[in-house]
Amino acid sequence: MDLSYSEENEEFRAKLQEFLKENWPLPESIGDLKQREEEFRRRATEAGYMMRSIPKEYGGSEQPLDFLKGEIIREEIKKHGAPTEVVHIGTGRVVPVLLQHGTPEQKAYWIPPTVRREFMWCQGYSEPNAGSDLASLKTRAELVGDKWIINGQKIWSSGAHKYPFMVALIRTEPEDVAPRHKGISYFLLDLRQPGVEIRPIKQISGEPEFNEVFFTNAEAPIDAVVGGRGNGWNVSRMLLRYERAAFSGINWADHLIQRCVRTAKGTMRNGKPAIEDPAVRADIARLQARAMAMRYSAYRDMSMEAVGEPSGDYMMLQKLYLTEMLLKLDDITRDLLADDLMMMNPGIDTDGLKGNAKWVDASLQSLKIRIAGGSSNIQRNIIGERVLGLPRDGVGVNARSNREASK
Amino acid sequence: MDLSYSEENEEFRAKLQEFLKENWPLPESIGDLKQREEEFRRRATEAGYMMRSIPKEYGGSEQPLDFLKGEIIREEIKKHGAPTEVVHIGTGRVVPVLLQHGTPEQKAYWIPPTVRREFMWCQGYSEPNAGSDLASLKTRAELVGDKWIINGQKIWSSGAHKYPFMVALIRTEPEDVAPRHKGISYFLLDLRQPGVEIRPIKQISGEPEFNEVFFTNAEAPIDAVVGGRGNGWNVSRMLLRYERAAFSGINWADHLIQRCVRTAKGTMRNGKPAIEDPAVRADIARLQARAMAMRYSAYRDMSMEAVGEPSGDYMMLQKLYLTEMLLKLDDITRDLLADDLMMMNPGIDTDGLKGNAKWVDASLQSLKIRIAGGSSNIQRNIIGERVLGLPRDGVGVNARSNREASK
Amino acid sequence: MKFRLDEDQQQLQATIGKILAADRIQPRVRAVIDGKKAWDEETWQELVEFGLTAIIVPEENDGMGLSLIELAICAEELGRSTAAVPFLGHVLATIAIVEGGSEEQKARLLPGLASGEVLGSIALTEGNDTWAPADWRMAPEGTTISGRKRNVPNGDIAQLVVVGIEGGRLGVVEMAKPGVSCETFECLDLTRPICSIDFDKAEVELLQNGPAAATRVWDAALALLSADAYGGAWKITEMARDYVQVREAFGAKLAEFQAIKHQLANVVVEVEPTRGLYWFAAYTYARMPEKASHAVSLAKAQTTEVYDICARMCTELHGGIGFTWEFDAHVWLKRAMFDTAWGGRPQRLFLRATEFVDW
Amino acid sequence: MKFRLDEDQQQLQATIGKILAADRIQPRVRAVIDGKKAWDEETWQELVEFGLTAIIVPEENDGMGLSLIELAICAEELGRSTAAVPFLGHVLATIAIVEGGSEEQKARLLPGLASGEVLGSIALTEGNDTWAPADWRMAPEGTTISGRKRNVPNGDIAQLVVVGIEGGRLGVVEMAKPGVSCETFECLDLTRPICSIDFDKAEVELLQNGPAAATRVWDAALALLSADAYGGAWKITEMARDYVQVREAFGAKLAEFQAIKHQLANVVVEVEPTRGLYWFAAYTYARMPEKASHAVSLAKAQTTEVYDICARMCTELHGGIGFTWEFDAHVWLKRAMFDTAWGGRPQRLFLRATEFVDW
Repeated sequence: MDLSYSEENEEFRAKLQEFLKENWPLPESIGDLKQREEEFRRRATEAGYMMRSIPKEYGGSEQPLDFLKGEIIREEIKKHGAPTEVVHIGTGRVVPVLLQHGTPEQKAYWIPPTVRREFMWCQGYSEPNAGSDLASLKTRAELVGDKWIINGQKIWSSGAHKYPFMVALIRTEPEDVAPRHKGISYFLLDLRQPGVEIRPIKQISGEPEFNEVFFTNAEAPIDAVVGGRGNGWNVSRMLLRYERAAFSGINWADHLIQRCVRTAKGTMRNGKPAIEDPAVRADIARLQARAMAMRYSAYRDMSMEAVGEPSGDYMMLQKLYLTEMLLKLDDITRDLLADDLMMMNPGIDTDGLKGNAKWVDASLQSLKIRIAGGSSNIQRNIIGERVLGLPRDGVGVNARSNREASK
Repeated sequence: MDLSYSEENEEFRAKLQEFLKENWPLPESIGDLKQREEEFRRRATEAGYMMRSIPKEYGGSEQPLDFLKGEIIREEIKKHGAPTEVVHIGTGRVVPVLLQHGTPEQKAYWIPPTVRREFMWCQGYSEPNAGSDLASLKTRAELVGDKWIINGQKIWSSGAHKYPFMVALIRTEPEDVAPRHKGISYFLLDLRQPGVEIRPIKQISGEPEFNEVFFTNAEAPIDAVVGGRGNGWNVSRMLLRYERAAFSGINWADHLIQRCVRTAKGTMRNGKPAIEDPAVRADIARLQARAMAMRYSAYRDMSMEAVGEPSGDYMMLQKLYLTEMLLKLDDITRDLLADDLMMMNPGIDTDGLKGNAKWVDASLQSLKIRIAGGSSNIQRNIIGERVLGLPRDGVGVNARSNREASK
Repeated sequence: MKFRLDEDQQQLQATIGKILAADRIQPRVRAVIDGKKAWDEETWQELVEFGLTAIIVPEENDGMGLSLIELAICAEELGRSTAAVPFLGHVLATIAIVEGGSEEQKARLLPGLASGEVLGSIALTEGNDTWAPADWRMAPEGTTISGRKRNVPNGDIAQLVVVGIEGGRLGVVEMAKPGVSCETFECLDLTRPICSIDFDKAEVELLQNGPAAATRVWDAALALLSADAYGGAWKITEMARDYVQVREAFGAKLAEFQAIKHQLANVVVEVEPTRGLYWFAAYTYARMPEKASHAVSLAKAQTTEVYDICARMCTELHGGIGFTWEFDAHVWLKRAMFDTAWGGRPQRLFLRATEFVDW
Repeated sequence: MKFRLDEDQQQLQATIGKILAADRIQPRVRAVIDGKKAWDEETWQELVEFGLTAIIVPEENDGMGLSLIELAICAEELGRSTAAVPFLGHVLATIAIVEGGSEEQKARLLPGLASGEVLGSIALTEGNDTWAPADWRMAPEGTTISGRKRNVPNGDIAQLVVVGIEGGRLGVVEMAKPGVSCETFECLDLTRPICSIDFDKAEVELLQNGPAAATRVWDAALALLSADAYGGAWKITEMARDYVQVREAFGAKLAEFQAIKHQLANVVVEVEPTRGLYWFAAYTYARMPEKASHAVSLAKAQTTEVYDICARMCTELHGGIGFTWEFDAHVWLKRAMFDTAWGGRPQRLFLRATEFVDW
């Protein structure tokens, strides 16, 4: 075991610090803030600090996978106050899939503008009757001549109201193909066409984020499918291994704990800051233990993977573990908020200002986390089956196929 | 709504107080303590304060069901320090079943000695492969001439090592009778015979309480079956409505909370009694809220039942609700116990004496409560199905019979 | 002992239940949620006509002379329906005057509140969990008060507000008088919007019977919120129960999955017993006042915490649809969050309850 | 950065795992549980021969000169096997001398402990959660001490005991000397029996390096108990996993019931991440001592609390059999309860962790 940074890593850090000193802030002559930020990101990519997993020919910096360097970059950029790499579905999901499964033409066409954030992406997986059970999706694409004609409806597409491109799972083969998920293909779609109608869905926080997307004879070129017809299930389930994925949840948890401490410092209880209450302190320490467990479990997994050792099942559990932690955090912050829980933006009221503004929203969002990306019950099924080797569900289609298989 | 005692009730209480004053303590001339206690119980029964639901001809006092009077009796006897009615399986389960389903001969034979506690009872329901799933039990009785010949094995019989009689569920009809529970009969057995072997099972607390009971051509007279052949399932599931049933759990909860308060008073933390710690106080108050919810939910049910109103589903939930409360109590007391948790009897060590002796045992017993008498998962199934009207399980025999029914 | 609703009370609950039937009320709640109306005046008028505002007012002051038990039964139905009406503030202002007013004050102020002609509200906390009368710092100067009160329910439409004053006293302020201004916010629970009221040398009329009445008002609030929580919790549980029997995934109804069934069973196990608890809270307030502060504190803390957990679980059981504005689950969820916060957070009230025990 | 076991450590774990294989150890544990033996001397001898007691001892004192990381790996395997050996007290006594002894003291005392010739134990708490060096009240008079120490693991068979003394100092007492007596109790965890030791003017040798060493000993205890908890928790989870795949009810394997599957999944979600936590705790102790007290406190509190919940759930999943003495589940359950209590209850340690943050 060795958690210290190697000499090479310390040199990497020193060079990065130098780069940051030289390149941020940039002179105002370069343009407005946004332009300066973009220029910084361009330089950071060129220097190998951003877009690290993307080949140079497609606009990335093509660096070997190194989660520790990823952490160093995050730490130093944050410390320096420079613009961070923008994480979006394009670079986070579409590009890795294209790199692994795309044709050279597909890569050349889609990746560079996605890296430059000229192509921005939303996701079209769920349908009104296919939420957790994606294999039952019904949106269809039929090949007519050299075009796909698409009909159906997607739902819960975050950002479809502002992003022009969608990565979607669509049924291209007959519905009686068994198993059911075999008939699905992985599509890259341009939503800017008459056959596509987008209706925003307001969230319970009052903000729009989700959308319904209706396809009525929408079109896509024949090469809109990545990874081959009927192979969409496998393509979309590709394990994403890029430096930031494992730690984004953990870093977020650490950040929230720090914010919770600040709120507890700013909240008076019986004439004393709440952070001095032993019960509050112990509660926050409980969160810290969980964040620590997450971080070092992830380090362990990554370290073992790096040398080809079987790394265990931690990554499969992290989402549920994080979800539980956020629930406990919510309990603590709501008790600290007290009256302020009743306002969407308590920070507005100067009397109540104690950095609370985002906790009410966080409390509502914590529900979304439990639902989105596979509900907690689905996660528990997966853990029961894959980690513990327990039998598949005895109810529903899986049960039926199990029963048929055992006949 | 009226929680006050009526005038009649207050008169009842006054008469009871007078009775207690006259009859306890009894003069030593009557005999040793045990004899005096028995004499007191005999007199209390005669006066209508004990064995209230049992007809006079069988040794009871034959009083109308009145849960409020039941509470008054409990309160006053406790206040006076007199001997309480002994609750046991005989009067609690066997006698009510006999009163409803027994023949006149069965009643006359079994009830009076059971009321006098000359016949003491254990229960033989579970089998090694029929725990939660009682309908699958395999112990068989065959009628040979005018005798039942019994073969099989029962398990988890509390007290079988000291009580001579067993109330048992035994299969008397062919196993392919459908539904499966139709072939089961309700037996009253005398265990004092060569065909019965009893092996005690030690609990995890180290105490014996359970037993395995093996039947090898054991015998029972033809009239050992109560309620008719194949009707045992219904007989055993008869709703028990006697005055103490609803409140024993609630009174126990109140008692435990009081004991928890005493422990918190006797436990020093940072030089102060733990009961002065706001977090400890609030935690115990949470228990109190639950105990209060239980008490007044039961009062509501009883009051509505008394006038024939549909009383809701509370009684079906109480066991799980109580179980959850005991878990929370366990969390609190274990934190108070601190080091003393490591000794089975911390009270022995005079340094550690703070009335803790029973909490370690209680902590172990709280597990038994979750398992015994139908596991919590079975309770949840029942609540889901009967209270919420959700469909029956999609797995196992119920699923199979559902599927067959829907064909 | 009869711990049940008598025939009059059953009748009352049935009638209120009819006024507040989901098919009548939900479209009106939706109009408020979507910002088409500020509040549900139509339903309020129906409730006023039925006599909701007169229940707790003594007969000699043109009221029905009933107790908090009857009012709590109505609060349960309001919680169930999520009706966007100014019930909470109005009845608490009324109770403040019933409990705290002199005969003359009662005779003058109560008839208007009983008839619904005057809309009242209540201003207790000064922020940061200062719901207890002992925490109020707003002091009168002569016959005026100055300062800010927070979390006043429907304060923007009230004509009269009862204000908690230093030393646990209560005072009546007419909102239309000079020196009173109301600041509104983006509220979490849009069916019960709260606002802050600023007083700048505003004229105040002190109620005769101070601190004891103030505690009674707080206690009444806790009992009524308990009832609201029970009503809301059962309703959203029913919604989830119905949904899981219709919605399918993996070729089966959600309800056929044991995990779903058990999650709902766990909810019911927590929710059902809180009815006895809120009944007892209202009962002690009405009939055993010496036990009220203890009982209402435990009841409010417990029922609202359960409502919150229940609303979250039931929202989650609806999947993605539960997280949309268009679907109604969030209306209950946010009322649950309001119920936990208004009048004191659960942890505070569990602790308050221990002031009345001999530990 | 490499947060993995190197080849030597993997080898160590595998070898210890073989010595402690369930089919070898369980019958021996059973003999102790059933009172046929006081403790498992056979396994202890095998472990001593393997070198377990030498791991943490510096090479110059006839030890292996390895770190707490290696010792914690062994503790995980001991926790997994529930072996009834006097590991905890012995290695903590050893660590106390490693950390606190002068060169002369180390040279004199450590070889016997490293070879296992001398059995040591540790006496910290004086009862009622006084595990912290600052809480110790036992004061020396000249070269003797008097008073009672509690919860000394295997104190009845130890020859040497390191005692925590007022001011956070540590002293060595030979159990055979006059003025030392040991009281045994009916213990919850029969694999690690504890006793009280009474000192009556018993001769004590103070270790040179006091308070800092005392904190190190406490921290080492917390890290080792974390490892024990992780090992035990995974093992009982595996037992439950195997049981539900065999046991049938209602015509199906228990594992086919989704509620059962999810209960086990919830257990795994809690247990698996505590491995990274105990690794980090042991790592900080060995390599980043300035972070150790914080990390070991969080790790001990969290892993043992999880172990306890896990052991309860897994025992419950076994149904009635899980509640019998003959079935082994309770051995893990009681070790879990011991792990939560020894060295400080979770709530106390979560609070201790906050002494080392800037909140």
